[in-house]
Amino acid sequence: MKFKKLAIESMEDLCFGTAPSPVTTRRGLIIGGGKVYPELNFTLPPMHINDDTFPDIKNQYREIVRAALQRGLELYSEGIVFEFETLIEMTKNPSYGVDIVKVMNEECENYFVKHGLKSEIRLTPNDLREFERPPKQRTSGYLDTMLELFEEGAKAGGDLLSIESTGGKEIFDDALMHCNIREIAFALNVLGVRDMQMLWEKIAGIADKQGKIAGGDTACGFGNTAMVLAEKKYIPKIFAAVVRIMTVSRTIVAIEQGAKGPDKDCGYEGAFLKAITGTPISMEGKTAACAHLSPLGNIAGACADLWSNESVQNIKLLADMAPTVYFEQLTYDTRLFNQAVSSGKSDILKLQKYMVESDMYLDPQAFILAPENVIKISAEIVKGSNHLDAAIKGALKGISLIEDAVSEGRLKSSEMEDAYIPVLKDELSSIPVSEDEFIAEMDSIIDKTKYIKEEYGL
Amino acid sequence: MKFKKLAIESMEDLCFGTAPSPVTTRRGLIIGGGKVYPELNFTLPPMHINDDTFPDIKNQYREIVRAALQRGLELYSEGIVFEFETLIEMTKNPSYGVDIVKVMNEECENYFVKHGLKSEIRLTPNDLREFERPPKQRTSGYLDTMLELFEEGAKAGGDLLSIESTGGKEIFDDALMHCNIREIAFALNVLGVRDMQMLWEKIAGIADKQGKIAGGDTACGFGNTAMVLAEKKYIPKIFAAVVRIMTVSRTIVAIEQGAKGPDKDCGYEGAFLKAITGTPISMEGKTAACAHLSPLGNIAGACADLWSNESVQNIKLLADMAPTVYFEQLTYDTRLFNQAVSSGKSDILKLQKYMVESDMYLDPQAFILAPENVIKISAEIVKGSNHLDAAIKGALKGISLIEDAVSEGRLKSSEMEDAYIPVLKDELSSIPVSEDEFIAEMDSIIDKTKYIKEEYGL
Amino acid sequence: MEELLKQIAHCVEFGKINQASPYPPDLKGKDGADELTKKALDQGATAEEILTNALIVGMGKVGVKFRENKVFVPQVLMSAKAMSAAMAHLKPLFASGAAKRKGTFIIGTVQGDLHDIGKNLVSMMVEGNGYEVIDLGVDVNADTFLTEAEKYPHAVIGLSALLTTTMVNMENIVNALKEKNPETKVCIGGAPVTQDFCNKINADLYSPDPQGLVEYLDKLAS
Amino acid sequence: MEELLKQIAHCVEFGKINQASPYPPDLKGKDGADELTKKALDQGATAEEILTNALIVGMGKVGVKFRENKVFVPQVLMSAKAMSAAMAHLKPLFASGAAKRKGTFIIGTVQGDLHDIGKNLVSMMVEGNGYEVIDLGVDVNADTFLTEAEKYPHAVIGLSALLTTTMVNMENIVNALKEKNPETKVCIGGAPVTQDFCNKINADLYSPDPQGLVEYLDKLAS
Ligand code: B12
Ligand code: B12
Repeated sequence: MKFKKLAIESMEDLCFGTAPSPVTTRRGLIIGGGKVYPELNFTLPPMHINDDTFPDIKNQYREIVRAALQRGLELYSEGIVFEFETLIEMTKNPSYGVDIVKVMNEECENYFVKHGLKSEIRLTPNDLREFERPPKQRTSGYLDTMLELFEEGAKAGGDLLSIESTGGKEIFDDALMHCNIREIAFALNVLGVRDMQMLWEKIAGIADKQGKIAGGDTACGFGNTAMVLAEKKYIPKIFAAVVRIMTVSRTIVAIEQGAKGPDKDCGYEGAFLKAITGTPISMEGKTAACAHLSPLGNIAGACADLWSNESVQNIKLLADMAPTVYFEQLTYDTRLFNQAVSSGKSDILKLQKYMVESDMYLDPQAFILAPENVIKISAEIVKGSNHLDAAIKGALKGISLIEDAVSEGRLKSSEMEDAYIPVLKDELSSIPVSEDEFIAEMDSIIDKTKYIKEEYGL
Repeated sequence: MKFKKLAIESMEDLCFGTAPSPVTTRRGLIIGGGKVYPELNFTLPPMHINDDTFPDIKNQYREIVRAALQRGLELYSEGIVFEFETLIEMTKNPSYGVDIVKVMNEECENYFVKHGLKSEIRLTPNDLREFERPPKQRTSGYLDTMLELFEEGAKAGGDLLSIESTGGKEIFDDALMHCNIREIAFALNVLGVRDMQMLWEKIAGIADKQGKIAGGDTACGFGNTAMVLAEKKYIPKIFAAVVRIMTVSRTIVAIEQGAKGPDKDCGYEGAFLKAITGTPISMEGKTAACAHLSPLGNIAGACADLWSNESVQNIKLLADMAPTVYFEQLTYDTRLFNQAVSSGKSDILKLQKYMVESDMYLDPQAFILAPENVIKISAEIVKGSNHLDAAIKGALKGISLIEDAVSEGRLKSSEMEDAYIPVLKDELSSIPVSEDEFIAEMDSIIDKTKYIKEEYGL
Repeated sequence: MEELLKQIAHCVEFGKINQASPYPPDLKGKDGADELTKKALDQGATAEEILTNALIVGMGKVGVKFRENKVFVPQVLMSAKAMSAAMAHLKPLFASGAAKRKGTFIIGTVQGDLHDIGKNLVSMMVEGNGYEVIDLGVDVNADTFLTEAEKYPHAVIGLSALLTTTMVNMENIVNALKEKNPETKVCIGGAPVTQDFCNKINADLYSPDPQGLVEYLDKLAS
Repeated sequence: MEELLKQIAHCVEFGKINQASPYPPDLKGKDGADELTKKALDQGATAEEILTNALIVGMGKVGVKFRENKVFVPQVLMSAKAMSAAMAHLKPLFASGAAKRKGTFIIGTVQGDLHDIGKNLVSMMVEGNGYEVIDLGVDVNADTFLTEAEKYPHAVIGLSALLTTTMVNMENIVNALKEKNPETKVCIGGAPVTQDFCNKINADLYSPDPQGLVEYLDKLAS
């Protein structure tokens, strides 16, 4: 762990709109510089992706972006980030991905030149390596393909580079279904961390070379998978909350390797990253219900710098195409944030308080996201001697905060849920703090056909 | 005009969640009694409605309601209103409509009995009379069909009775496209008022007889049509704002005839009705973007007692079916409202201020909805000697408020827009205050093939 | 003559219907589209000439301004009225076959649907571009479309729908029309309609706005 | 014997795999599904009997608790493991034809798609209900489904997809399977899939959850 102390030490300073280290983009958006901007995400409706359909696909991306910019103009928008998260075919054939970035960028540029409307593209290639099982995290040819898309996509106008990297997922998924926190720690905080160290050095390198901004990662495939399963009542919510905390010392690696933010949406570890590193973050809450239901609708915005809808298909709603509709919703959300900003600090804290308190006592996953708890947990995380230790310290702190709140009757819970508290505590406390020791232990337990040690430099 | 003074005289008392005359429903929801509840609206995806498809349709309505109640339970919802706005076939064949109310009510009852979750159904038959052109507002057989649905639907579990009545629309639509404010006044404030007087006497009678609640009307087909056209830049926004104000003395007739509220969503005259009559109201803003874009996303909530999404098709989004997704969004919005409520009056006003100020200076339609302006305009409306006079007084006040704000540079506008200010003022001022005089004047102007005088008791 | 046609175009563009119309102020009291068209005919202009070189030109200009949000609909409607005033003089010539319109367009809102604001705008724009428009109104069933299509075998048909439960009626109507005459072109529009839906029901054109329709009609006509 | 089968069912219900398993505490040190199944066989129970009257009963109970949100997935997985331990003894008998399973179910996530959490749950539930499950994993193309379907001509096929861009691949797969053998039943599922889509591509069943699928399989099997 590179970060030894918090960039934001008091909960009063962990607010939406402002980050200690704001990021200025090519067209002049200052993310974390005082205002919250919408980050619009979208995907294709059910359809094939191939050479025949590609002209239509390109056109869909163009129209989505154009319509949002046009509506942005009508709503006096002050800035927009578009996330282009590629679908598999667009990464496998980077020229697809690059072409789409180009058309998106043309529209952004057009509205910037003609109307002064500032917008930027976050380019998020999907992590192809998981297509091979066991994945070859370092030696797979897919890695080169992904990096090619980063490089060429950056040249084409992708200004913020991000990824949802998946190192360790081959172990994580099963472990999650079994609520095996030990294997989860190994997957996230040993394998995930090592993979990100390798990967983010490369991404940050490309960003530097191309004069672009390395945005950040997210443990969506870990933390949000846990949340989605908890929403389905497949695993305990308390378990999902602990997994969330453990994603922090994984995702932070992007920043250790040079990412500057805004950290990616699709996960909620951003709040902790902001407290620890001071980088601006993208968060998603109620207005991402199109992509997944959650217990975090309001509280997720407590310290957001970008406010995202995660993803919505390009289909028609009664009013208009769904991305335009969600853009409008995000815009009104951010207007509310920014109205409080323009009224001053005490108003920011007021609005934040409503957002936080309306959710925090109804679900442990919301509870840990309350700024006071984010600060307390982050303070433990930075005490970790390594990423593994950091995760365990953070998780234990989180559990104890949850336990107190439950036992004081402040936080809603159930017997079925609470039964996991002692189990989790015991399990986590028994994980060796020494990474080497832990690696050796897991080496003897984990099925060798499932992952390739060497691909993580082990 | 029955109402001669305001039920709410100061802007500080015109707030979300609380109305001077709250409405208590069968299952114990108190609307306007302190909290804001979500009002979920939905409609079918593209499909035919006939005997073959009806079992599926019934099932869709059941599933929509069940899924929302289930999610409501998971989100600790304190109350839900479902609006069932019938599609034409369901009014033409009241048994369709009644059957749907039944299945919806079964689910509501089930969740109430098993889990104590309170929910209620607003039944809104659509106004069939417009199917005949010129419409026979009083003598049409359709009227009986509509009333049959009201009566049988109420018995089946429709507790709040509403309609979007359309008297005068046959004159209004054309007048709107021509921006002919004179004919609009005739359509809304003479014909519309007279039609509502006839219709709402009957609806309130049915509600009384069945022990149900007469909810209210909305001039959606007038005010929102104007807003949608203004959003498309087909007519000036200032014009649409004036039309909105003029809908107030039309829609208020429901309450004069015995409606108790909550006034229906799909229009924004509710804010004025609340100030004048004290009845609780349903409003829709950013979370109704699925149904129509608007310049009122946040400000619409300033004094809402129910918070609605207007309508969304039952189609699948990435997370879940669209009605479930919108229910979740509405729930988080209302959590925020209610968090402020539970922190006390000064917090209600704080949150309201953010909502109001984030929108009010960006569009004249938003501007007139700011509580201070609602009060000022309403105070003029109640001075009207009749509904027509009330509409004109209110409209002139609205224009003068807009004019001042524009000239002081507080309110965004444009030359093209502003050009309409003097024109509107002149036109409105020249309308005779005497209804008889105006009727005589219009009688000589308006094309007799378009409407039937006698059907309005003229 | 060229000057006269230009004046007519100007009257159409600014909605100067006739001598009595008060707008635009600088033409107050002067001749409008009505009088000038009569004059042009008297001076030997053909109906086609007036239609193509004056009326469509004027409507085209106001159409562009409308597309660029430089005027509101009421202004376009004034222009349409000025054009109608002029057309009143030309219609007998077209009717007698002495002159020809660009084509015929039959439009209606489909069965079960009463929304007509969009449809009316489409009518107006198509008419303003030199086509004869037959507006069947709202709540129009397949039979009525068939009957009208038989009367005007070369007409293009336009269907409008604003409800998700009525847009599905477009399919029957398209089928019925194409069965009778596979050559019939059917265009569809209205808020819930999409290109996908258009493909699915085998209609010939979907356009989100009147402009796209007019371009299509012009392509067919040329 | 009845008592023994009851005990096995109990072990499956509470995830008592074998003597060594620590859960549930009250059975600590006692025999688990593993040992008890062997014992039952030794005492002359048939494989079908054990499967139907013990294993499926135990899995059924935990399945109901899961559906009623009274247990989480890890508990169900423990039950599934206990069942597997028992099945290890029965499999040779089924393989030799000396005993018969309720049926065979082949499942995979379709080409281009790696989401398998949902698919894995489905596998587990189907297996727990007495079917042989052949799990082809993720990113499975039509050819692989065809090959496996040929190997098990009476098997029901299940397709899972979580992406809007891969669900469309289901159509090819259904077509390919049905072309080869029109009798093949194909079930589909996954978050973006709907009943409408199922109808459109001519699949035989859509179910939002494993329960619906199991009901369908049971109906086919009976
Ligand atoms: C105005 C309006 C009304 C008015 C209609 C007035 C009139 N004379 O048309 C009134 C109040 C009467 C009305 C009634 C109803 N309405 Co209505 N209405 C609207 C509203 C607010 C605006 C529609 C509009 O005029 N838009 C402006 C015009 C200019 O746009 P447009 O029609 O899309 O047309 C443009 C293009 O589409 C295109 N175009 C149109 N037609 C064609 C044709 C061709 C060939 C081409 C190429 C192009 C083309 O060009 C036009 C110009 O750019 C919409 C909301 C919305 N978001 O759209 C609801 C809406 C359409 N209505 C709705 C509903 C539910 C109804 C009712 C059933 C309500 C009820 N329960 O009573 C009734 C149904 C009446 C009926 N049988 O049709 C829903 C539809 C939901 C659904 N399931 O589909 C909507 C979406 C409102 C909502 N959000 O819930 N409505
Ligand atoms: C977990 C997850 C992942 C994990 C997958 C881990 C794994 N091993 O499965 C990871 C991180 C790897 C991942 C990757 C990606 N994902 Co993903 N992912 C999810 C997430 C969060 C949850 C899915 C899940 O497991 N649900 C829980 C299970 C239990 O539910 P289920 O799968 O629906 O299954 C149930 C039923 O559907 C049914 N069922 C399932 N299959 C079958 C089959 C039959 C026959 C029957 C009868 C029933 C049935 O029974 C199951 C049990 O009840 C969803 C979000 C969401 N809202 O669903 C996104 C989501 C599906 N992913 C998405 C995307 C975009 C991706 C990526 C492309 C992202 C990227 N750009 O990198 C990649 C694609 C990888 C690939 N090629 O497949 C999008 C899809 C958008 C789209 N266009 O369709 C979603 C919706 C997220 C979002 N909101 O944007 N993802």
